[in-house]
Amino acid sequence: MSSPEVATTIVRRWLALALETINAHEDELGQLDAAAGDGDHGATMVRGLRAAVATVEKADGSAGHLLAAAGAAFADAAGGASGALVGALLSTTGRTLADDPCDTPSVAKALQAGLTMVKRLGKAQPGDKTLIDALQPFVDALAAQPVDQSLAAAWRAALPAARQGAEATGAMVARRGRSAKLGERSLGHPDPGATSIVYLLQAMNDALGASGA
Amino acid sequence: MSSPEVATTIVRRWLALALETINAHEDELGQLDAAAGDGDHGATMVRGLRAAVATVEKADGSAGHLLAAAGAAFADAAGGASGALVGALLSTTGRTLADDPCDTPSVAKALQAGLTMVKRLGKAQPGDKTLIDALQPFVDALAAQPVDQSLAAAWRAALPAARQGAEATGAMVARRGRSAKLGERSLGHPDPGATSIVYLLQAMNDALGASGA
Amino acid sequence: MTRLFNDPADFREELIEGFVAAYGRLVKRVPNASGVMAIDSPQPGKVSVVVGGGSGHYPAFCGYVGPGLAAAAVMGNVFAAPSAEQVHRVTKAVASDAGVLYCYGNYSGDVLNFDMAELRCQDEGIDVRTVRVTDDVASAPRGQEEDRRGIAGDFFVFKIAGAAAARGDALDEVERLARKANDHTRSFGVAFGGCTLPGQSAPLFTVEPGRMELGLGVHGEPGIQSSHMRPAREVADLLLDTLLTDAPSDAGSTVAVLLNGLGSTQYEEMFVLYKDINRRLLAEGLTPYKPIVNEMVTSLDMAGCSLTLCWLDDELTALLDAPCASAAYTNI
Amino acid sequence: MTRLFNDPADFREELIEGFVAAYGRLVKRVPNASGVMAIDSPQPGKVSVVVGGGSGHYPAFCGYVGPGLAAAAVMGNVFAAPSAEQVHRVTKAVASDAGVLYCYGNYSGDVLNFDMAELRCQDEGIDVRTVRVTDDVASAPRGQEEDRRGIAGDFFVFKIAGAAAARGDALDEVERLARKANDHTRSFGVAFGGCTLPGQSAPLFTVEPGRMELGLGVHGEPGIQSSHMRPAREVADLLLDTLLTDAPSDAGSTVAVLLNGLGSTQYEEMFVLYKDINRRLLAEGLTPYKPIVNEMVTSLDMAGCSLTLCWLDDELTALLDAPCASAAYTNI
Ligand SMILES: Nc1ncnc2c1ncn2[C@@H]1O[C@H](COP(=O)(O)OP(=O)(O)O)[C@@H](O)[C@H]1O
Ligand SMILES: Nc1ncnc2c1ncn2[C@@H]1O[C@H](COP(=O)(O)OP(=O)(O)O)[C@@H](O)[C@H]1O
Ligand SMILES: [Mg+2]
Ligand SMILES: [Mg+2]
Ligand SMILES: [Mg+2]
Ligand SMILES: [Mg+2]
Repeated sequence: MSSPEVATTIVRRWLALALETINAHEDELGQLDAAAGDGDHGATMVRGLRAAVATVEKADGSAGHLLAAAGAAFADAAGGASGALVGALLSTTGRTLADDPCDTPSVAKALQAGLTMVKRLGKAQPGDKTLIDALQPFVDALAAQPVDQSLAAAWRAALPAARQGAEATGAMVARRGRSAKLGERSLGHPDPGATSIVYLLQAMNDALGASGA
Repeated sequence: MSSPEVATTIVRRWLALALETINAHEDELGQLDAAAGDGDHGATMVRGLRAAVATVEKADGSAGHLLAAAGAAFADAAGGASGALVGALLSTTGRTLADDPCDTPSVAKALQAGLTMVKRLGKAQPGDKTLIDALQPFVDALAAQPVDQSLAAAWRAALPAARQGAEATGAMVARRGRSAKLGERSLGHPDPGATSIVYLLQAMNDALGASGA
Repeated sequence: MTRLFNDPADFREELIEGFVAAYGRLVKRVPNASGVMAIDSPQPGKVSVVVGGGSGHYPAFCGYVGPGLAAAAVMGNVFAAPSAEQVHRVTKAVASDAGVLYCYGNYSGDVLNFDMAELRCQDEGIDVRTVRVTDDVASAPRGQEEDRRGIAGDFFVFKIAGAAAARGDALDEVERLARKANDHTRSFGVAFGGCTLPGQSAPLFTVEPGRMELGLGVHGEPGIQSSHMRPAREVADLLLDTLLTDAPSDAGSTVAVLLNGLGSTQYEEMFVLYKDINRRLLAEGLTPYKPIVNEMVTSLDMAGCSLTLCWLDDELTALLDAPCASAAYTNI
Repeated sequence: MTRLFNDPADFREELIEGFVAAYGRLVKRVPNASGVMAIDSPQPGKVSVVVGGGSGHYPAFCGYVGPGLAAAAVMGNVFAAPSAEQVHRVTKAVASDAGVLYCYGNYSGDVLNFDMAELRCQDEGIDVRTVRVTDDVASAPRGQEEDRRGIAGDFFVFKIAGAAAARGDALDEVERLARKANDHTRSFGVAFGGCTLPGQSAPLFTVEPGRMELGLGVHGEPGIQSSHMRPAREVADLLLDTLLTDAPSDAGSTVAVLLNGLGSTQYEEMFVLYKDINRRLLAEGLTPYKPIVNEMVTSLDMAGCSLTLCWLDDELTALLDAPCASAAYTNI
């Protein structure tokens, strides 16, 4: 990525696009959550992203700082499990990134830290039918990209791993979170949180693509 | 009517037939009541008649006494406006009849007393869209029958007046009872209480017809 | 819709049994009658307030029986007034030397049966008086207040009458205060969906989606007007516009407030609505006194709510504040 | 279905404002936070019990804030746990020198957010402990009690914790008693119909007419079994069979009982059901202690109910009996 200014622009554009996408899929996410949970996942994500967008509009600083601020705002406004976890993902990723250049290795490392925090907080493992099943494959795939590849290209290359991970949750039985109580009833529907992660990563892909970064 | 025994048989048969008819029309009566009232008229009448039937099955005495006992049981089990009024109609009619022979003049006189009590209690007048609009024309018509006519024949001759009276309530605006509060909304539906009265009088007609009295 | 029952014909009896089984620390069954009485009733020298009406309105009526509130409740079948026979039996069980006050919502069936019981009791030498609750402004125009039906205003009238009785006021005075409470109380309601009688599978009435009925009765008696659904703040204004136009002539500036849920309206919604009601009350220079947002007089599982204002003076305030205990309302 | 709102995005904020406007005699708003605190909190030397969770369950959670009960409630959006940030702010507002006990239903979102706030508070020197309510036997098998979710049992655990705190017990002791209350509490529920989130027009889930879902969660999480609708007496047996099989190992013979309505189940139906529950309890040699038949932890306008038993000993009974005042529950 060429410069800190471009990076902050991308963070802002990403969150705006993410809000747009999630907004458009709010009902779908709610219905996925209703299948075995409480149906509020779409509304929760929209609330969180609205607050994140509003925060980065007003905030200054590096991309890392914006992300950290967005994560705090997201967590507070969203509430619920996904508020805490997606919020922590953003905050930890942002804090780890801090003022580092937004190249592929730094971003991959920061996201790895974010993922670790999500696992520490939520105590879920891959295969538990949570957002981790989309996030972990993506983070692994991103880390496996050539270090000198542009972030945009690396991101695009890693995205299918997230999609496949989310899709695979449809065949899993929930072991964590609200829907874990009655595992079998969650079979057949992909996990709402994992689905959201794909939308978020897709929005970043679009933001990076548009920037040509 | 030939004998006191026949008369008590007819009262018992009447109540059994009345219960059968009202039972079959319970939903219809409920719906008529729901149009402007609270929808319970069918259930109320069924409750009252069940208790009345049970009472006369066990009770002894003249037709008048049976009717009086049936009225008290009806009022208590039915509750509501129709419980009080139909109960009072039966009780007062029965008490007035007492041990009198059940000929046309005595029965007409007793029913007249019952009607008067209903008007005293409920303070409704003809045209207020209540059961009085079926009852009063019937009582008047019965009183107008030749004194020496059999009760069965006189009853049959008076019945159309009740039917016409009940039908006419469809074009009336309620001024008494639960549906009076919002008069206009009651337009177009016949009064449930007046409709019940027709079923009761019809059942007596059938009871009298079967007895050949 | 009613799902939990055995034989619908036994509904009233089973509900009374269940109520007494649950709240035996406050009430007991009136022997051989469809009613419950407070464990401490009758009390020599104290008026007994007897309330009642059809079932389907819990906590009205049995939920308000207990020390400092009603001495007894006569319980009819769902939406049917109790018979005069039952009113009479319950009255006999709780009548004290100080007399009895009947308090109930003004419906034809209740009037008929309570009046018949009152006559019978008078004949037997029991001094019985009656104050009918007539708070629903939708049910008759101004100038015909005594023709109005009683809805959630029941609560304030029962509470004030019960407190006066518990304090030891004479029957004349308890009657006067109950009547005064009623004269100072106005309610108006909106409904969004119907209720279903036990044993029935279809609701008594329906409200079209996206619409609301104004002034609909607590038994589904039709409303005075139908309107499209509006935001909470407009519903608040609509309720208050109607009530304030109808304020009693001697209205002060302090009002007891009850925002009452009819059965399936969510508590959370009612608080959202109350926010706008409160704002408007303050804007009108009125002081809300100990507001209640709760289900106090329901209509089976009807969706909707009503707003009740009771204009207070010192005398009424003291009675509202008096302690009481009952299954549905405890005040300390 | 939710009909009364302005902007669904403001639902939580408006409901908090409305709640505080109505019950300002018992609670006040926590400044700059989504929560309410008791007017008498914090009290030096007394533990503050902080409850909370998503909205949509009124009276849980704000309805239980007041003297003798919870010191504060943190209020999330409908069905969403409050954020750690809000939990932290509310905790700061009510933390006394005696420490804080968090009490809430065991859901992933609540655990995450309360735990994060707890860590933050600990870092700031506030002694915070946590007791999660895990009463719903349908949500995990025996032996995995700590994985169960919390439903209507919240009420007993909050009441007992609040009473211990009000009495002046030290934090260790308040925590022990809350945990003991939870260990002695079991709930099981049935649902007949879904609930609708504000701003949505379709219910979160539906139950086929004539059927019921056993063990369905208070947020519509699927049940463990679906059955045809049965007479009340069979529903009573079904609830009790399940609960009694799961009785705590040290169960005595006195049980506090809560028959809890989820929102649109009629009170009358619940009393009919309670009649059969009471019969069965007595047949089992159990003594029901001050039963409650009411809406204590709802799920918007869901149709259904749950039965909670809390096996008592003298220690727990004394705390259950202690006086308290709150918008939803007053004990004298
Ligand atoms: N312990 C956990 N670890 C990881 N992800 C979790 C955990 N608990 C829940 N989630 C994720 O959160 C999603 C649900 O989010 P949401 O519906 O917004 O929250 P809630 O469960 O509080 O209603 C699930 O689909 C899952 O992906
Ligand atoms: N004051 C009255 N005088 C005469 N008839 C009345 C009066 N009030 C009600 N009714 C009759 O009672 C019928 C309603 O009966 P029902 O539904 O059983 O009682 P409730 O009105 O108590 O629900 C009305 O249709 C009407 O015929
Ligand atoms: Mg959810
Ligand atoms: Mg009726
Ligand atoms: Mg009726
Ligand atoms: Mg949630």
